[in-house]
Amino acid sequence: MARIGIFIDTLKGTLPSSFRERIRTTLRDVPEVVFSVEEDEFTSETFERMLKLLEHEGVERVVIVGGSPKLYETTFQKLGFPLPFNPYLFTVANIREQALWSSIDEREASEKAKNAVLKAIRIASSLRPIESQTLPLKPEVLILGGGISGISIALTLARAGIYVFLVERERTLGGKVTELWKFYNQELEAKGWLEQKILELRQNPRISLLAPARLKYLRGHMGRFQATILTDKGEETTISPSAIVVATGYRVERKRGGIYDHKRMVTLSEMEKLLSETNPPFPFFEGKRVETVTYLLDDTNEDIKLDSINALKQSLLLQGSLKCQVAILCKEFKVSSDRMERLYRKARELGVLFFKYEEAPRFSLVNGQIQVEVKDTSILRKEDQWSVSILSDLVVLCETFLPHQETMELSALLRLHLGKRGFFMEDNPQLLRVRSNRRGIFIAGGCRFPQEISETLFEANAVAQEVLALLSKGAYTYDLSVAEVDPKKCALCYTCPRVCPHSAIEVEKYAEKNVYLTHHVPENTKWGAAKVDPASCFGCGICVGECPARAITLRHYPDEFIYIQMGLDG
Amino acid sequence: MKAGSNLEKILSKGLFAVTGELGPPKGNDVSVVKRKADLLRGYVDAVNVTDNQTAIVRMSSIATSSLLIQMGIEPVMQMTTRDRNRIAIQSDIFGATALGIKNMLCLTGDHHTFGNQVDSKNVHDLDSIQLIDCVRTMRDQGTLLGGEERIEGKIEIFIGAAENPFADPFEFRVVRLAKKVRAGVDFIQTQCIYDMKRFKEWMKMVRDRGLHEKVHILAGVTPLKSGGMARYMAKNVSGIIIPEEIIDRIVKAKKPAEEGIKLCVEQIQELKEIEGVHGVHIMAIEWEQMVSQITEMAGLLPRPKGE
Amino acid sequence: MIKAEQKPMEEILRSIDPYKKILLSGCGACVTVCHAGGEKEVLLLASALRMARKKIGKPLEILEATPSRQCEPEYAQELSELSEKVEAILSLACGVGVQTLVRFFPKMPVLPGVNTTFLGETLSHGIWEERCQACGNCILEKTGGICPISRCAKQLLNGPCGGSSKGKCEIKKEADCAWQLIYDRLSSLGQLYKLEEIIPAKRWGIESRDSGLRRIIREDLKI
Amino acid sequence: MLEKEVLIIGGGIAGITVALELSQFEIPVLLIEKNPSIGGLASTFCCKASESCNKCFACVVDKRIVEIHQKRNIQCLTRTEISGIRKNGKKFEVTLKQGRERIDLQVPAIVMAVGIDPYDATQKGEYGYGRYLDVITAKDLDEMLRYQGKLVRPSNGEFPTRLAFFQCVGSRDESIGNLYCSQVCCAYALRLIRAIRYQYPKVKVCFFYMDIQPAGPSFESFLKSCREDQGIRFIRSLPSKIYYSGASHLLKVRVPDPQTGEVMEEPFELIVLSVGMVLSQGARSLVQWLGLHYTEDGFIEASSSQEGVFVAGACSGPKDIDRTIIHAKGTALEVYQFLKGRD
Amino acid sequence: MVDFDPKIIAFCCDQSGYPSADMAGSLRLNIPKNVEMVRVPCAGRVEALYLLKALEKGADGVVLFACYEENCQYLRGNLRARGRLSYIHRLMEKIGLEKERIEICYLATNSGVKLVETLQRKTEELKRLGPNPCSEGK
Repeated sequence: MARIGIFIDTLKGTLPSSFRERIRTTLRDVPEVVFSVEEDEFTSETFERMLKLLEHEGVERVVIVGGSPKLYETTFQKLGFPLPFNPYLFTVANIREQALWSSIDEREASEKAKNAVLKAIRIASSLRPIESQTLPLKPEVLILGGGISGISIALTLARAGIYVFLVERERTLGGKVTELWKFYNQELEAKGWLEQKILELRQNPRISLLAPARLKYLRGHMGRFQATILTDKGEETTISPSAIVVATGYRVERKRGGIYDHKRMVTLSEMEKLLSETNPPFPFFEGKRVETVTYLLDDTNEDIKLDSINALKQSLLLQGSLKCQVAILCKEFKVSSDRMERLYRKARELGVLFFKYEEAPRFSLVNGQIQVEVKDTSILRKEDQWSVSILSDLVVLCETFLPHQETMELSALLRLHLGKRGFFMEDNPQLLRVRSNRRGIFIAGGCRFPQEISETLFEANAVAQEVLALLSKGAYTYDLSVAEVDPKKCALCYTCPRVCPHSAIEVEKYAEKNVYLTHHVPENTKWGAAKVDPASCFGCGICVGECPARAITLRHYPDEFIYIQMGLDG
Repeated sequence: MKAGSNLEKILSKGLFAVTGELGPPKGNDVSVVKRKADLLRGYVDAVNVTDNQTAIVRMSSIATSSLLIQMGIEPVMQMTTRDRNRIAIQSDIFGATALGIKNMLCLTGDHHTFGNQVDSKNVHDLDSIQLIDCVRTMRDQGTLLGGEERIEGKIEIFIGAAENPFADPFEFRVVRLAKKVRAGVDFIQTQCIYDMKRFKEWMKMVRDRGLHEKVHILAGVTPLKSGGMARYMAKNVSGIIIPEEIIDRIVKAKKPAEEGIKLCVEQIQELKEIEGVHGVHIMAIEWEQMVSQITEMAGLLPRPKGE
Repeated sequence: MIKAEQKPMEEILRSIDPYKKILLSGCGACVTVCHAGGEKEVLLLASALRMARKKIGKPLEILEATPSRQCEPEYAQELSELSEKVEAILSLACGVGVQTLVRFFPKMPVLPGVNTTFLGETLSHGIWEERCQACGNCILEKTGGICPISRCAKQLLNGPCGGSSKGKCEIKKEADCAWQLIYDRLSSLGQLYKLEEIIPAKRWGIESRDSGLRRIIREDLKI
Repeated sequence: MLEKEVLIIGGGIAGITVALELSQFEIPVLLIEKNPSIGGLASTFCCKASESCNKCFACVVDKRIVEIHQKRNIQCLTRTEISGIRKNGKKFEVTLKQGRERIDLQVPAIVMAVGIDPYDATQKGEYGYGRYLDVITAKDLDEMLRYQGKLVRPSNGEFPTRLAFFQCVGSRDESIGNLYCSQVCCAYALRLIRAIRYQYPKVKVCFFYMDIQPAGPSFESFLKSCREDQGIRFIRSLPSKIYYSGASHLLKVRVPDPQTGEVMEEPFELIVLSVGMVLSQGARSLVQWLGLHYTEDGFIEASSSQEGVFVAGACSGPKDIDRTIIHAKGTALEVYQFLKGRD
Repeated sequence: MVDFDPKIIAFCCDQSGYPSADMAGSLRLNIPKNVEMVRVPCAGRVEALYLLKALEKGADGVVLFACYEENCQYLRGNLRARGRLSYIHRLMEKIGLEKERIEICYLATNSGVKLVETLQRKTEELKRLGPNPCSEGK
């Protein structure tokens, strides 16, 4: 029979003594309880006293009767746990939040508390120690994608002493920034800024650039990834990075068909090229002077601010020094980036016209120019809302932002989840915009959500910080509070690798010793079975419920604990 | 001469053949057969007798065909591989030829889930091509399927099959026809035609392979009674393509029935000019009375006597 | 793998109505893979049956066991000492497992808990589709690896029927026409010539189940 | 004299994130907060989910507050203010005031994460915030939903059925000199409306706005579902004045009728002002001590001139919670590189 | 039967259900006394078997608290839980148990008020439905 020690936390005296008295009476007639001691506060001194008491009484299991388990988990981790004692041999009976405070009267409170304490004792008697393991992490990172995110992360990590493999599909680096002419909020030439960064990257000894090349296979888990890279000359190199950053960017597609193919219909990126041309300097378009330019925004995607930023930057130049008349048609003008409101007011002072529409405007060709009719919803009277029509030399369209074609294939290769519109990473706040669903793989930049460069650089820094935090200590220590597959019962039905949200389970032909399953399986037995990678497992237990052969157990949370908490003997 | 049937004589003389179609009653009321037969007598060279069409239980094709013989009309007995295994098929052919039936159409048949006996077990021991091969072996080699058993008596039958140029994959349809020809089919009756362009394309591919000399092709037509019928057939009957303009023409017509007949006659005239089409097969199911008017307006009368 | 689906609950309840104590046995192979008869389903069904019988006042006692397989004599015998304590066995194994138990428990009623449906492939997790009829003489070589006998509604051996349109079978709009798949597959392999050759009538009576009970005997293996 | 590697001023989500990320580098951190508990403005937000999560990140803040207590090398001091900072040589000497006690601290790096205050709506006199009890700010509504869990009119405790939301109160407004968009209030207000409409389907809402600003990857589908919701009326004009009629105890607002375009008066039982962001006033003295500069919009210039001084979170410019966390992670990286570069 | 006190088992996901229960406690809201709070790492940890075993062994109702969609710490836990619940509901219909006895309710970390309201509503509902006819204890 397990010997259990009880520590009653008076929570700085807030638990009324009568309430604690009733707890002690119930404890008296429980055979397993060896001693029950009251503590006012858990400090490092209380730990020394506790340790001496535990050794003296020869007690292996401890129940803390007090507040919420979350409170004790935090204080124990903060105070540095009494090391010889395995942290998983502690359990908590929550008699403050879920008994004392959540009851209408004293009687109900003590009844709930008694029930909680008895359950905690029964759980305590079947607690099992959980060891912790350390996974060495070489300071090596694989970055997929040589756009602005990939470059800035590579530079940051290389400066911090991490060896970086940068794999880029195209021959040149820079991605979308190569098409950028000027920044919207800094007087800086984009090309020079990018050239300087690429130069610095090529010279850095800790960055090995593989371009044009692509990832062919990926096997293994964090710390032991095996990535096979295929270069354009057909050679295959295999590297073993400890972490991977996906920064493959996005692609844009232009509206086609009918009047949209007309040469006077240009896209924002084409307009950017026109503006940066020197001979003949804009505003001459095919030999003729451009008088009026119309921007059509929010036609394709309404939650990306990039279009409004580029449109405003270009129209300030067109209306200002180039003396053209600019009209901007939009559903909602996006000013929610820094200094955009000031630029928006400056544009209006210069004479740029803004119209708000809901129904798509109508285009027609009138002697060489494009006539744009739009129903301006900001005009109050309904009848004359259709009165606005603009004859313009150039109409600038916004493009649709889409994930690259290979995203589907790459996500299958890396076993990553995709969001609703096919971009990487579902829109789940718990991923904090940088983490993927697998441990050790991070996502940065436009391949998650196309944004303006300053936002993308912030995100790149955040990803660099996550990678550095992971690799700076050279090892990843983790508790074996993970799932474990019993190879004898596994029917090899592939349910768990499909269902595991973190892709931490694989069916192994020879699941040699199933990592930590020691007691009833003879040494180095060769079995075909599903195997959980302990470092990548988050301990959520989803696979346990899905396994048709009930072959998986969660080591720190077996069925028994749940049946005991349900108040039914399982 | 393979069977000496009236249809065979007309076709072998190179004349333009006309065949009709008759659905046996959902019971044993012989007067229904008589009524429909009288409507067709003299206007067509031979009358197809369907075999439990769309898997709806009707009087058997053999019985109806022999009734037609007694009424002086030459039947074309249809036989599907859905309901009978090879034993039943060969014994039915013995019986049919004994009763004087000289034409036969080998079909796979509609799936039983379309009919009124959905729980039945479908047989499909043979498929249509294997059925053609089996009948040809009985006729030319005088043995049963498998080749050893000598047949007491002589099997004389003019073998036909169906073909649907409008089903997918289109390029394969000619290959399937070639397989049927190699299996020994003598004449072909196609699915009802509305998409003339696609039918002409198909005929061109047939001619490229020289199949039009090896087999007599009869083009199938069905007069449309109403716009509703047109839309129903276009949507529900798979393997039939009715172009929009034809549906609109029928729907917008003041008298859709007459318009349907007029369209059918125009189609027949157009089909006559196509090289390789040796006849027309008028499928006026439950509208047999219009066959006389159609053949008359299309100038197909009087029908030659196949001496 | 063999794919199966659990029988409707009313049917199971009716079949075990006369008994007060039964052995509910799952099988660790095919029915586990298709989530029809593994240990998880055994425990779920056991709990549901006890509750159903408790509700109508006829409590039912259930022993649960899930051997690795039920189609091997030795595994079936694993259940023998449990079977002495019960009046009937409800087996969630496929048809093979049920009948193996019958051989070893002659005086014990053995009731099926699942409907064995087909030999199938997993399209995606939780979706299975029929692939093989076990017809005894495989013609996959002739059709580019797609079987018309199990995937064509009319089991045609010589090309699509007249009802195949836009690649779909006329009988079930959501099902692909097997011969369209064969045609596409052979054209991608550049072996369309295989469609020209007539596949002769299949010897159903000799090869397939129509020849009556079939048995495979390997003299070299016999003990 | 206390010795620490980094001092983080401000216990909001920005300060917490910098502290958490630095603790992963085993860097001892001191976090000070002037309020009695840490979590800042974001820890008073309620959950704004309707059928599914609307990505307001409030629960992420709650989780991170719990996480911070678990870290060994983070020391939190609440109810603490700074009374003076002097720089000598490489280190800063900081004197902290906790109630009556005085603590002296020497620290090589300081992170400014003082965050923002919601714009004081009383300054917009014509909206009558402070005078009429039923005119509240979005922050008040949030706290009401979080702590009381039900929607009531502050004046008489009844259940309001007609609500109005005024956007851009205190931002994009030349008259008070706030020439910037606070970037978050549109999404914040719409999420509140969706949550309320989901929980109380009888409530009808009028949403007065200039331009709806997006937030995050699935905002387009979120906005579409808001537009399809019959109970929400989108009106693209900001009323200038709120009238209170004592008789009917209702607030009246002049609104253009969408069909005819004439202006008519519409009664509301509760009006919520989506207030913008301004730099928290406690920051004035700190900026001066640390030699930082202001941006045009009155926030703190992020690229600091002084060695060892860093800025994190919304005090360097309006941000919603997820971009604050990302910005704070970037700052934590800069602090780590600065400390590592030093030795 | 008004005096009948329905026994409810509440599976609380450690990311949303349990912290909300703690928050309800700190807000001094009354959690009905006949509720057994079961702490699980994630709603996805709750097997279909536990739901049935709960009813079989004497509970009158079960509430499964999971995170809102697209807010699950483990990304798929709440969706798998919902799938298992629909399987159990089909099973319960067949054996004559009302589907309302087992319910899934979505919460976030800070929805203490919603948790308590759901439990109170559930208690009333179960009072109307009456005791569990199939449980062993009775």
